[in-house]
Amino acid sequence: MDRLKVATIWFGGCSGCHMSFLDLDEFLIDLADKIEIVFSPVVDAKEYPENVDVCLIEGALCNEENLEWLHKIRKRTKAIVAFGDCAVTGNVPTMRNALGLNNDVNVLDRAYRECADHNAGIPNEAGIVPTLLKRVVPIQEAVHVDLFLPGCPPPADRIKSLLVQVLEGKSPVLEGADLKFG
Amino acid sequence: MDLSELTQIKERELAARKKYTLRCCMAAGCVSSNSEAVKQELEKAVVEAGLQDQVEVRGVGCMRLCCEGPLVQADPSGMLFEQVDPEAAKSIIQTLKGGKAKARVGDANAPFFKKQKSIVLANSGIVDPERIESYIAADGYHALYHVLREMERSEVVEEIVASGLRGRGGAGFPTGLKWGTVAKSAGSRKFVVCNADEGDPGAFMDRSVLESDPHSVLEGMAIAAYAVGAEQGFIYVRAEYPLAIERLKNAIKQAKAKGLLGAGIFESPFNFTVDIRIGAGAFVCGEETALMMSIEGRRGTPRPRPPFPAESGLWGCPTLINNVETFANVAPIIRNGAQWFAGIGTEKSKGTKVFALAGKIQNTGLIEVPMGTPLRTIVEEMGGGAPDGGRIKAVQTGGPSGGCIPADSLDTPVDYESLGKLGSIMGSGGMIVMDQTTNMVDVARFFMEFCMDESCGKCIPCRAGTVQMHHLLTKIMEGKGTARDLQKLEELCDMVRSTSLCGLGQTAPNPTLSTLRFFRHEYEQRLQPDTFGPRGNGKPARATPSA
Amino acid sequence: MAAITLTINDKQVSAEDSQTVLNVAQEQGIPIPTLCHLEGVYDVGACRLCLVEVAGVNKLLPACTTKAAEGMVVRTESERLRKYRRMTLELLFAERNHVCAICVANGNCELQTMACNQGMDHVRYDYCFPKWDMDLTHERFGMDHNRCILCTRCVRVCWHIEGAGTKNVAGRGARSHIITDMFQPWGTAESCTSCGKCVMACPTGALFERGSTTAEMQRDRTKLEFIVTAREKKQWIA
Amino acid sequence: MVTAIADKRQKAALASAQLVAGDKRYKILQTTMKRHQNQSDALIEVLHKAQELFGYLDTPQLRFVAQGLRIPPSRVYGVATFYHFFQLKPKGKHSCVVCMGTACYVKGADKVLAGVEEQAGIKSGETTPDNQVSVLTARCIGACGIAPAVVYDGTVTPRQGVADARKQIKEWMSHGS
Repeated sequence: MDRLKVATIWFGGCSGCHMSFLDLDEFLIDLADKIEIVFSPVVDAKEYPENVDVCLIEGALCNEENLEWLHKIRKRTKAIVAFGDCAVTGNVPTMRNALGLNNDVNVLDRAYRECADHNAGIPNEAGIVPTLLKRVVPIQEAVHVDLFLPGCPPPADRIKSLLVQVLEGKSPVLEGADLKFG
Repeated sequence: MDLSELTQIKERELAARKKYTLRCCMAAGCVSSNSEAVKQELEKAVVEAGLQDQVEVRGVGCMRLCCEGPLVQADPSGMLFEQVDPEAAKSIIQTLKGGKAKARVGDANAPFFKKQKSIVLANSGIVDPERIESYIAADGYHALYHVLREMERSEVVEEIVASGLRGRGGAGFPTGLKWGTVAKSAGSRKFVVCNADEGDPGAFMDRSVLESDPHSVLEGMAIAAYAVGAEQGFIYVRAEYPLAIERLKNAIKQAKAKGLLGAGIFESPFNFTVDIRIGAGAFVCGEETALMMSIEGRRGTPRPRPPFPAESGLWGCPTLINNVETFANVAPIIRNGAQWFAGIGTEKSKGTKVFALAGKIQNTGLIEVPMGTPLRTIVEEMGGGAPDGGRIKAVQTGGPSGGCIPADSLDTPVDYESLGKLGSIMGSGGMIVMDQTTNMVDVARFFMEFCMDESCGKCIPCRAGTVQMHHLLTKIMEGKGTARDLQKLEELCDMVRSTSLCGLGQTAPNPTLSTLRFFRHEYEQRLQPDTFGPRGNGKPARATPSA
Repeated sequence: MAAITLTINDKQVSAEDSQTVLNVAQEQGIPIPTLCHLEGVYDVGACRLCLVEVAGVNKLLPACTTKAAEGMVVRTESERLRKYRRMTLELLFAERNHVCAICVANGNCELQTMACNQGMDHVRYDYCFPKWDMDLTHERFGMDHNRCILCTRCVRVCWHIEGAGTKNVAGRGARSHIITDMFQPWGTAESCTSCGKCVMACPTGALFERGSTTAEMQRDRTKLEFIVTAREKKQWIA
Repeated sequence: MVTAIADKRQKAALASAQLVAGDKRYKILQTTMKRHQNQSDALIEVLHKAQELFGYLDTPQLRFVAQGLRIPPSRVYGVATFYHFFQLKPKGKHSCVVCMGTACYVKGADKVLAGVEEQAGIKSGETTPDNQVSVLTARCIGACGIAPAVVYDGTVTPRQGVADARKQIKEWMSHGS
């Protein structure tokens, strides 16, 4: 039997959710028999393949590149999981939104000019440094999301609980201790 | 004051009437078109023509056809002058002697006037609102005398019950039932409150009544106070109505001076004083519990009912709250009897209703018609249809709590039940006509913005729900919405309606729901295709393995 | 005071006629969600989470301000109520900036807990991302308006229990906000007695003790309960 | 603690007395409060009076009222900000209130407002930097029969088009310079 094709991606976030995924420890070995990681920061693939079964998306939508990827992923993936608080609610990355209409400019100024010790200047290279979105938003504001796994990060056992249900062919339901923000 | 004095005032007033009267509209609409100068010029012209003994120039309340103001009408000929310029005064005086006026002569027999039936507005445009004698000459305060000296409290309540009068503020609660509850509520202190916080955009009936016939409201309140056992009344009126406030203050002063307010009215043991409380610009204060908070000097936030004001209202005392038009109906009912009133209107909606006709319609102004009059009669015959060859598309009633009635339902009789069935409400009486150029999504967005701005912020569904609904409506209006947004909007409408604390939130979705019901295609035309990609089935597992 | 019998979720329960439906349900161990109710201060019926269905009444009624009555048939859970409760919570999360991950109250927050209990796994509405400030001028306490849900518990304890009246609501609608005295920095509010009751009462991380960091803020409600019991029952024992 | 509170009260009373001595308008405000027996219910009436006297409400006035009616300052501020009618900032020399009621709206009040805002260079609720003109909106002034209506310096003016409104604003602004 084919293994389940699983992808993970990291948008605007701290990678903590991926770390938590790695905290699955020995369960990762069980998983290796059942799933194939076809695209992820932890594997080498450069292009997002077609016909992916599940994609775990960490992070909020912060820039044009995130958005482009997200639409590509949506087209090539059966089920998208908003993986962690940043993907589900926007979380910490959205805090720049409260800086007002020009927050995308302001936040860069603050980071690369005001706080720079030397070489102050905003990195800018067309086609290489993606433009920031006017507003950071959770991923469900742009595409259909099939499953939500909140938490900052979601602890390994909650990730496991979700994956087990997925592998059993169920529509995962997160309840009680499995559902918590923050 | 006793009956003989009252009769004397009336007779003296009638005896002083001159051969000709020129009634000059001094309600806010005409005042803003310079009717004060018209009146002054008319008075001057009378003196110049040496006709002081024959002609009286009388400032009166609203003469209804506001769009053609300033209005002047001559008695006994009934000739109506429209858009009168102060310079035309002299020529108008000359018409009394057969001359030709340099002002437009209107048709006083037009359906706009002839189809009206006046109870509440009977004195409007006839009596001088600034002189109590003028009101007394029109049988004013006679009902109060009758009630205080010849009726038991319970009889008064029974009379109102028998008349079938229902609240004119919007919901149409039976007035007699309310009075009965307050009358029965235990408490040594009770209050009567007149709700004159007419906040619905597009409604100006209450303003006109207060400006045109303030004493009828005072008399109605006094009768109500006697019936329920209250000695103190409040009129809560909007600060936006300075002329109405001024006339009310003046009316209260005159009534006090004549002993028609105060202690031992008509030599009975009944005392009644009325104070004016001026609102400060909060639509939500039209809601009765919020209004009471405001009278108590607090933030106008509503509280859950029960307890109803009839049991626990101002300062915890039983309180009767009725709207201006409701009180204005009281004295005529007492004067003419409950049966007379019950004979007008439909089975469940008795009497007449005053509407403020505005928007895309030829004749804008005030009309009073029997309950059950078809909308078509009002907007087409009386209102004269849409101007500039336009086509009527919908009629909005009930303001931000009401709905839009589409043109194909114009044969609906105007009564509480029929409007309710169409997803609208009678409301306080604003009636805004819309033509084919009106965008219904924009109308819904306009009302939602109103409710969002006017939400007091106390309960979550109204405070945050109106913000989200407004956001969704704006999105759809701008062509950025999708079918998902429309679905979210409808869900929110249902939720906000069912869970909000007060009437403002509970009815805030009405304009949206009603435009969705009758003009859904206008929403759907604006929707964008969904770019959200395929919706997964939430079952990514081996049930659907990849090839 | 008379004994009455009513039915809550098909269970016959007895109560006193002065009790509210919420009160009776809590005594019976039947949970009804609420965010604005606080034991010891008057109820305002503002959060609308405690709405219940009562047979014969076509409107939903707030359990916190509805008096229990003889023969009343109450339902505290239904498909419809769950749907509305979840929507109410989503509206709250979208209204201001609630970032659980960096909140002092993370793990001890009534809003966070209720969202999970009501199965809210995400918010369907667009977030508003308003700009709200934080007031850190008081030497002991802080207020972060981003986390405020306007339940007015702080306003009520400040007036009803402490009698100071330092806090109140200013503005209206979505721009409503909690103020101290004349909308001045909390640290300069003359009427504040620094009693901290508002901090104890806050359901979220909006009011906190300075110096506490993420997930450290725990609230001691027993102090409030103690004062209320002492006042109402004249029992001065903790 | 008790002495601290007494101290605060004394200080507040002293501040109020100074205001009354220094400004006749405070004296009138004080009389208004007395006429209402210094009852807290009269708060809105008193604020109306204060705004009539001063043109707007500022913190010293609000504190004075709180002291006079013996209610917490937070409540006075809460009430003053709840009602649209109360202005916490000084208004311009001239005011232009565009009615945004339904009848005016369907007859193009939104366009009138946009024209006024553009002409004055400010948004509704604001005052021009030279303090000449304040632009405001109203939630229906009940002049629906003569829509769209605009109130210029307190005078209701019927059937206003964009050009009429712009002209008035232009005139006011040119007088200021």
